[in-house]
Amino acid sequence: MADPMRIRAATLGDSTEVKVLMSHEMETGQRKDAQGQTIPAWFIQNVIVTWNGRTVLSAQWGTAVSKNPFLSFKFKGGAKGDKIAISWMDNRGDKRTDETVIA
Amino acid sequence: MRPHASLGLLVVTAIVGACATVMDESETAARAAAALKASFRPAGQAGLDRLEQDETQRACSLAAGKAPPKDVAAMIEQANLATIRYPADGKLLGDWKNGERIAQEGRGKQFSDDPKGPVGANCYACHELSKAEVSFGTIGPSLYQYGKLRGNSVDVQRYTFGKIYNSEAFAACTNMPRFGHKGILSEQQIKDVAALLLDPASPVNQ
Amino acid sequence: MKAVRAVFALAALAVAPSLLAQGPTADGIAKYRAALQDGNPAELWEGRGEALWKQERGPKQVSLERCDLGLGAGVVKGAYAQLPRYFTDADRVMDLETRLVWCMVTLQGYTEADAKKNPFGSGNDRKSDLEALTAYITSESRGVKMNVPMRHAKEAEAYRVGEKLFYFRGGTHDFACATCHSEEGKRIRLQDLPNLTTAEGAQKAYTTWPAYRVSQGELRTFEWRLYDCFRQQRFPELVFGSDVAIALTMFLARNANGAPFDAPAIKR
Amino acid sequence: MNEMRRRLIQSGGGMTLLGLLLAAGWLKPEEAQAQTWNKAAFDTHSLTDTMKALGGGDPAQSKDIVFFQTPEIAENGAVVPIGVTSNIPKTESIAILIEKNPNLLAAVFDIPTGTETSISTRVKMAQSSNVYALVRADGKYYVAAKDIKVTLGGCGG
Repeated sequence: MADPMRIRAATLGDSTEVKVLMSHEMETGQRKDAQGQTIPAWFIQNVIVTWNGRTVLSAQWGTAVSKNPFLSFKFKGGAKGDKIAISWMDNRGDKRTDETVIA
Repeated sequence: MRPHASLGLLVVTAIVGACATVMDESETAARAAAALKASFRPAGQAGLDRLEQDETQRACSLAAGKAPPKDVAAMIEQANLATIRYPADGKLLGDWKNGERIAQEGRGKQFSDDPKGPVGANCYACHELSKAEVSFGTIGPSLYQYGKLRGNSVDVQRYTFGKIYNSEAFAACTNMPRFGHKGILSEQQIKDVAALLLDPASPVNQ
Repeated sequence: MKAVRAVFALAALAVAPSLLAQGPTADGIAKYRAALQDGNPAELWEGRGEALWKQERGPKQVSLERCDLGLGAGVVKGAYAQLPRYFTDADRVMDLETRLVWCMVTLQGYTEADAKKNPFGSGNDRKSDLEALTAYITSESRGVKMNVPMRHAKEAEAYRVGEKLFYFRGGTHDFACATCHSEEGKRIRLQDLPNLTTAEGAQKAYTTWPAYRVSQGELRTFEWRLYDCFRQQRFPELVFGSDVAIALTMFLARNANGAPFDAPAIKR
Repeated sequence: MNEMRRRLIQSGGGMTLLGLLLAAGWLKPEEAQAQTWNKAAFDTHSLTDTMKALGGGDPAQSKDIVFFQTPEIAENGAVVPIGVTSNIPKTESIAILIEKNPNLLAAVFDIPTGTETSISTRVKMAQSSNVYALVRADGKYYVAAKDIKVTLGGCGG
């Protein structure tokens, strides 16, 4: 089970800034272990960010996104106390959803 | 090795003797030695013998980051100069291209390194050499245009080979490893690094 | 021999000044480091560590919340800024990691071997609880001024031994801590090296560990920093929580006194 | 997946419908995601192939795509911060491509109306390379490039 994400969401004027850190190996599939065996690719493929249930960003990722991914963006209309939910799913089908409220 | 054997004693009297708190100092040293013994375990190719200091290491540790007294420095240099073995074939320069690879290679002798894997000199960790490599350190002086500035005479070649072989022969308590004396690099590797520094075709001299 | 000496003298004079040491490369790296500050994955460790601290675990199924880190049972805030220190119950100077092991043994009932079996994690399959706990506890000293005590004789002794060890040369390469860390403004490759013999250098270095190492994708503690320095010094393996680790930590932490603690950080 | 869901997703084509379905609570986010990973594009190994797979065969160079918080030199290729802002009206998506990576495509961000057309993330770079930001706006494609140098780290770790 992956560790919880760390999500920050804060309003700045009329826009809300969302910053998230995710705990994930983001293994490229190009590396070899000590025995010379290729370590299989294991990475987040999809990310969806919703604000009170409405999608404000969706992303498709490849193996080149860094380990323990970071993502930041802004959207308009958010207000203090609104719910931000972020979900990811990786190529093994593991998934995780975490929520926060806008500060 | 006679010069080395007497070196330790001389240094102890020269440095420790000058301290006001001799008892305190020697007690601290004893505790530090005990701590070292109890705090490491052998791993990979690095055994506990690596904590056993030779006289040069002991003398330079006592100097505690400062230049050792002149007479001590002279003894250290003399003892180390005697260890340098110049190539039997008289050829002091090898292939600068191999030298560049050795200069870039940071692996070797760490407990995490494959004992059969490459052993480099990691020159770029501390020195600027070729202009093409912008990721270089500054613990040692820039060696860019090393040969261009000094020429390529036999004397320069001998000094260069010797400096790589045993740097303590020329500057007591230098930060630079003794690549030949401590068996880090082979004779051929030292020749190759010397060529990187001195070969007119080497990128170092462009 | 004379010729060799003469050449050496000449060589010393002819050292070319380094032009690339400053300028665009250094600027670029500074920008890179600045860009990393916004979003430090160390937070992921802090979160896990806080949960571990509060979780009832071990054979005795109790949390670590009654662990005394030096400021009284359960006090986390500011504790790291006053470590290492002498603990009467253990009759020993301890750094944070050693103290955590102590609490895991005495409070939670783990064996010492179990408590320290994975000090430095790697990847998802071998996450280190000690690193996570250290991330959490150190984060609770962010902004607190370093104030490592030297009241007890054993604290003073640890400091002196640490200083001695700092200058200890050994191994195949004759390296000591001092080889890389006793001059101003030096680098290995492009990595700036703090001069740990000055208060300013020790402060800058010590207050920015633990750190998330982007090169490894892992959070690393100060014990790891020492462990890996010795590896690169070509020494044998430093034992976790050993006297050398604690004495050197004491020497550096104490030298950092007066500066606000500012970690977990993010580094190359 | 049930037939109803399959038809809904196929008929709608893309994120707009998915967004609606998510908003309506019809699909949970993690269920919707599996449908939208562009394997063909992520598997490409050349710039032209990647652009083509993303639908942007021959994008126009644009000065309205700006990199921010993106260094010229990365001290470590494992983590290279990349920020991209598109000032092109009706920007719908931003993709990040790294020319000299084994697989060029790093990420695609679909940006619904109401979200600022600016994202910041971190990518791995195998070596020094051009990094491209490919923007789709009002169905058309635009591109901007930035050269990023990746240096060696310290003494091995």
